[in-house]
Amino acid sequence: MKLHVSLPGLEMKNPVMPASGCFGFGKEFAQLYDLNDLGAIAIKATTEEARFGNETPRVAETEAGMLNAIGLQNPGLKGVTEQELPWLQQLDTPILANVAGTKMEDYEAVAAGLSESGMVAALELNISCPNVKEGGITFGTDPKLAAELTKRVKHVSDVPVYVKLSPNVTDITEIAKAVEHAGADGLSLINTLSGMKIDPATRKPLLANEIGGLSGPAIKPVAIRMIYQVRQVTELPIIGMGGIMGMEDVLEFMIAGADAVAVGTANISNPFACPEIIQELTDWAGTEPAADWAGWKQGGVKA
Amino acid sequence: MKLHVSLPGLEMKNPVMPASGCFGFGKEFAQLYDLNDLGAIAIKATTEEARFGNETPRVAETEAGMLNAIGLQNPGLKGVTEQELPWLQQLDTPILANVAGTKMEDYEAVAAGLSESGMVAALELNISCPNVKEGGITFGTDPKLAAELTKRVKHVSDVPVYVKLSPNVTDITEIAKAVEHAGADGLSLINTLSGMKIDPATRKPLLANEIGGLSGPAIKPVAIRMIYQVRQVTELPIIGMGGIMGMEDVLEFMIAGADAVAVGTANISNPFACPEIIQELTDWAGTEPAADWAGWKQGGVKA
Amino acid sequence: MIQKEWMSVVSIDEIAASIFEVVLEGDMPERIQAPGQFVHVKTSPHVAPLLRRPVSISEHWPEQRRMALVFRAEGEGTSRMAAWRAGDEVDVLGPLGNGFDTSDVDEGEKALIVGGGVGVPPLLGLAKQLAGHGVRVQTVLGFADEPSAFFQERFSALGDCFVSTIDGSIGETGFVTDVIDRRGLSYDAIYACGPLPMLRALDSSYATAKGKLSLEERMGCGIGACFACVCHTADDPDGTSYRKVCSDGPVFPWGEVVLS
Amino acid sequence: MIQKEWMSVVSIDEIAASIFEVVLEGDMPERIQAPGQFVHVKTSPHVAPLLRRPVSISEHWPEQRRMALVFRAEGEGTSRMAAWRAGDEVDVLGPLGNGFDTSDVDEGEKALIVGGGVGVPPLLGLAKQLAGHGVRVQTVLGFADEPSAFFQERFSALGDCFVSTIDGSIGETGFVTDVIDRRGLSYDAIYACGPLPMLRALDSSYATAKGKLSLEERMGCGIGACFACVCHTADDPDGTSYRKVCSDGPVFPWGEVVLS
Ligand SMILES: Cc1cc2nc3c(=O)[nH]c(=O)nc-3n(C[C@H](O)[C@H](O)[C@H](O)COP(=O)(O)OP(=O)(O)OC[C@H]3O[C@@H](n4cnc5c(N)ncnc54)[C@H](O)[C@@H]3O)c2cc1C
Ligand SMILES: Cc1cc2nc3c(=O)[nH]c(=O)nc-3n(C[C@H](O)[C@H](O)[C@H](O)COP(=O)(O)OP(=O)(O)OC[C@H]3O[C@@H](n4cnc5c(N)ncnc54)[C@H](O)[C@@H]3O)c2cc1C
Ligand SMILES: Cc1cc2nc3c(=O)[nH]c(=O)nc-3n(C[C@H](O)[C@H](O)[C@H](O)COP(=O)(O)O)c2cc1C
Ligand SMILES: Cc1cc2nc3c(=O)[nH]c(=O)nc-3n(C[C@H](O)[C@H](O)[C@H](O)COP(=O)(O)O)c2cc1C
Ligand code: FES
Ligand code: FES
Repeated sequence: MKLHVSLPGLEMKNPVMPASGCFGFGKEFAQLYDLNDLGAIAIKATTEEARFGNETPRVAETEAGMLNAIGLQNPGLKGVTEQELPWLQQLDTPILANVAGTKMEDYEAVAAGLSESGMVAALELNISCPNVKEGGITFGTDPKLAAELTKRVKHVSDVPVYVKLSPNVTDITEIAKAVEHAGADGLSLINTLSGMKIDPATRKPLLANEIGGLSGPAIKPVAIRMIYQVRQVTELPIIGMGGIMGMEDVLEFMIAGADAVAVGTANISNPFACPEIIQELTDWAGTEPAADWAGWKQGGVKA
Repeated sequence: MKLHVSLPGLEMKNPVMPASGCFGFGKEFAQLYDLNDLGAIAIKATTEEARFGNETPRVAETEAGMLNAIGLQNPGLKGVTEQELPWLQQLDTPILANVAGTKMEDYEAVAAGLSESGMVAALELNISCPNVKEGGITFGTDPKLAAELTKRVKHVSDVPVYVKLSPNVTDITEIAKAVEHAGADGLSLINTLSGMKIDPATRKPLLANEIGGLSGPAIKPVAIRMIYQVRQVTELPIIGMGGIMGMEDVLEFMIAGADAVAVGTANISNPFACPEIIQELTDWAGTEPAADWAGWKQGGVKA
Repeated sequence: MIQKEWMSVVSIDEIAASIFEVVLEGDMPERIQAPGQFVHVKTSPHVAPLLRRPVSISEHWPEQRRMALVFRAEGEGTSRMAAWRAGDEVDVLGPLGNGFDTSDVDEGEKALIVGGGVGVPPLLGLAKQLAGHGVRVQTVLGFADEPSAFFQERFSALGDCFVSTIDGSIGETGFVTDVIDRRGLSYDAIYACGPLPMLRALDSSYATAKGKLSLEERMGCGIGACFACVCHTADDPDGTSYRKVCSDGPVFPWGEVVLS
Repeated sequence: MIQKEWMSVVSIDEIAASIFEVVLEGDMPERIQAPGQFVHVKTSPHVAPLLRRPVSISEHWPEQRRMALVFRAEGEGTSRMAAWRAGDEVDVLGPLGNGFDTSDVDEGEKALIVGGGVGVPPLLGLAKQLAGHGVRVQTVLGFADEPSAFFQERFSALGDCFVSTIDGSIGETGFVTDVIDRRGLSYDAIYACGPLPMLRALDSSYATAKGKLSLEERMGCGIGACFACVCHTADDPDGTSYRKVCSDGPVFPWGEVVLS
């Protein structure tokens, strides 16, 4: 079976990409393995201005998961286009650039700047980051705002736009439909669940920001359910994520309705997670009679 | 320190009760230990008519959690009041009766019947069960419906009414405020997160019902976050639950803002979970200088 | 009386491909009432795997305070069990459920015992008990293939033992029902445990038989409280009739429950 | 070059109350560049504990392909590590970060090494290296109490070693700064590792010193990609200047980062 996946803007050798925020801008991982092995790379969120992010501690461990409240630390649009993206051009792997902001204008400015740079294959609109005090998440929980933002960003972008959905909503299909109608080229889900941990010894939250985003295997059942639900209301390509640790998880996401997957937290607990998963998938594909993912998925759960 | 907790309708020797659905109607556990050791008992949901529930498999294991889709199997109002509640009367432990239905009228009928029976100390309105095809969950995700249902049930009940909130919502504080204004005497949260698991080998969902409720340690960060948020918008007593496995978890919930806690999944993986936790708490209380929970909580996170 | 006990692992052996026999020591064996009862095993002292695993008691020796379990190491939990070592202390809940009631057959009568795969273990305890009561025991065991077959000798020591494998690598080729029919085995009661397709085939082929069968179902609590493991009854006037496999079963009278 | 390696546990010993020293063997020791580098340890082969634990390399012997870690068993992850046994294979990522650059002191000059609690281990490798370069090493070690104290002898073998404990159960009563002031210890450079309050006290008491200090911060990836472990720099014109403890540190020049 061929692992290749073709999504708007993203010609992927295999359906596996690192998830935004868990891979920086790739340089650290380039010391560890060949980034050309990846299907694509979702880089860390870019905001208009450079951000320091939240105070530390920014991460905490939970049962089979972790909380993070990095707070969108990044060098800003200028820093990303001047210091990060040029280096990534040497790769033969499409770059999915994650776009964040607090106002619609911020998103527009970042999307326009990244699109104009000619160095990214597609944009991923992060309307779902739970770790910034204002903005961000509201766009992800209100279908009207999500749609308007999508429309405005589409307007200024020459590359395809994926909208990254928040799981912290009553009905994810509503948001999915809203952004589809607004012109999104694809969806990615799920971002982190909003969570908190308190240390009984100190009686204080473990994160300086108190609340953070829960990721990792703990949230996989929520991710699978949401992708399964969203798959039933839209034909848009879906990049699925949330707790992927190994090949079996990738298959589970593909059956649920994903067209490609992103691996987040697994990179943090094992920096070789992506190439290990891709190797497993390659071995599996060697024994799988279907010609491609589309054929293989016909045997699975019906949307 | 005294472990005693006094909530509307519930005079509890300690803040620990088994959570609804994870303890049946108590009889099985009565073979294992003295149910008078418990702070209270939340019994399995009662519906107006007897229900068989969903087909099996009804449970699946996930990372640090489990999915269930029991589907509210129960002997119905008549069965519960005639076969289950009389036996529980011998206990010196308050009974919190979980009420479920698909229409407002069902809830009213069950609440009225249980209240009139004189055998329950309080009601817990289950507006959040994700495992029945119609009704149930919609009440838990729409503040207006939740408020109306609360009002109607309050109207027919002589005992205090706790409303059990669903975590599958965009803003849990909105629902909390709505049911508070409608007259709820207390809140209990969280119910299970809606989730799904697919077996890559069979390419089918593990649960016959496809989607089920995720519980256990995996969801604790979401529960803590929601209780912390709800604590900031209401003075109502909160029964906190979601992933409690040991004493440290109880303390974490109390600091986050709970006034008592319910232990669900832990009973399933260890039927002695409640008495073990209560013993740990008792030992801890012996070394804790504060006079009571109120005093102890002053040292914790501020709501 | 159900208890939760830290039992010690006396020995653990791989008796067939991925099939392990573990002998445990503690107070629990004294409380076992009948073959076919099971235990609910916490496979690790840590949070995960969260759920216990139901495993039948294959044999027990109350005087030595010992009992044996035989399991296939497959998923997360049973793989942890396969890593147990002699001397480990393991968390076991039991004895659970109702085992085989053998009052269907009297001394001198013939019992047909039919087991498939990891349904075979509890039948060993049953066969020993029946043989002890002077019942004539015939056994038909079905396995996938030779490497995964086990216990043929132990059953042969108690009476005729026929083996079938799907690939014919040992014994007769085909399913257990093929063996029973081909050999025209007669019996006064049947006792069966194994995969659902096997039980269904037996149930439909020998619908009027006397006997008992033991069911598997996904479980939560294992003690009858969570309603994870229910099955429909054959006689169900209003659609709400049910049995809990964990506490009403896992052994049921032939024909009582729906094998769906 | 950072590698992820299954290293084998050569030995593990409890050298003080809940303080364990583990010796690991593999290829990694050959790649260690400086004392103060650390490794990021997967404490269990299972999913949980999910995050790796950062632990300093206390000593290494490249010729024997060995290195040592010393850790306090406290939470979930370090308790798993304490249960490691000789012969186990464990998943280690490293060597990580930048260690102690000792160019601040020359042969014959005096280095003051100050360690507190589990900040002490990486300083042993440092002290050995300094002593090897002919630097005069004085050490001040702070511990909570006698049972949790360790490595006094190993440091004494390299130069003067003073110990302080909070309860005075061994050594001098009080904090490390009390010892330094009371004894009027002089130095050409300070090297410190320990709890934040200790580092802050040193930083404010000896603000103009030359030297290096090693920081701790909650970590995610350990390789510089996730931005979990950042700290502010002392010189920060627009509020966005930062260092990553895992990849820029954990050792920083005296005064470079804000100890908040
Ligand atoms: C009453 C009873 C007695 C049993 N006796 C034996 C025995 O003696 N030997 C033996 O090898 N097996 C026995 N089984 C089956 C055994 O319980 C499963 O093989 C085992 O639970 C699978 O666990 P795992 O960790 O390998 O799989 P996982 O896939 O990790 O299990 C995930 C979840 O599914 C459940 N599950 C998976 N397969 C089954 C199954 N077939 N039946 C019930 N639950 C399942 C697990 O208990 C767990 O909750 C028995 C089952 C029941 C209900
Ligand atoms: C660069 C560096 C080097 C270190 N070297 C040593 C050493 O040589 N010996 C030693 O005993 N300890 C050392 N530590 C501290 C050690 O990492 C923590 O004690 C350990 O992570 C705690 O894990 P746990 O499983 O006991 O606690 P848990 O409470 O289970 O840990 C939960 C999470 O918090 C993190 N965490 C908890 N405490 C700390 C801490 N003090 N610093 C950083 N993260 C923490 C854990 O890594 C984990 O992610 C070092 C820390 C850093 C950053
Ligand atoms: C440390 C960390 C940082 C993250 N930063 C971002 C980010 O900048 N933008 C974004 O869209 N998602 C971010 N995420 C979310 C992930 O991309 C992913 O959606 C989520 O973690 C679920 O996948 P996982 O369980 O595989 O980690 C971050 C997650 C983590 C753990
Ligand atoms: C098997 C099972 C059955 C449940 N049945 C009910 C129910 O009938 N009514 C209800 O309000 N909640 C029910 N719940 C939800 C629990 O009461 C609890 O809110 C939830 O599981 C979170 O707590 P936990 O993580 O401690 O299990 C059920 C949970 C489980 C696991
Ligand atoms: S497993 Fe809980 S009732 Fe049977
Ligand atoms: S721990 Fe990830 S950047 Fe330092």
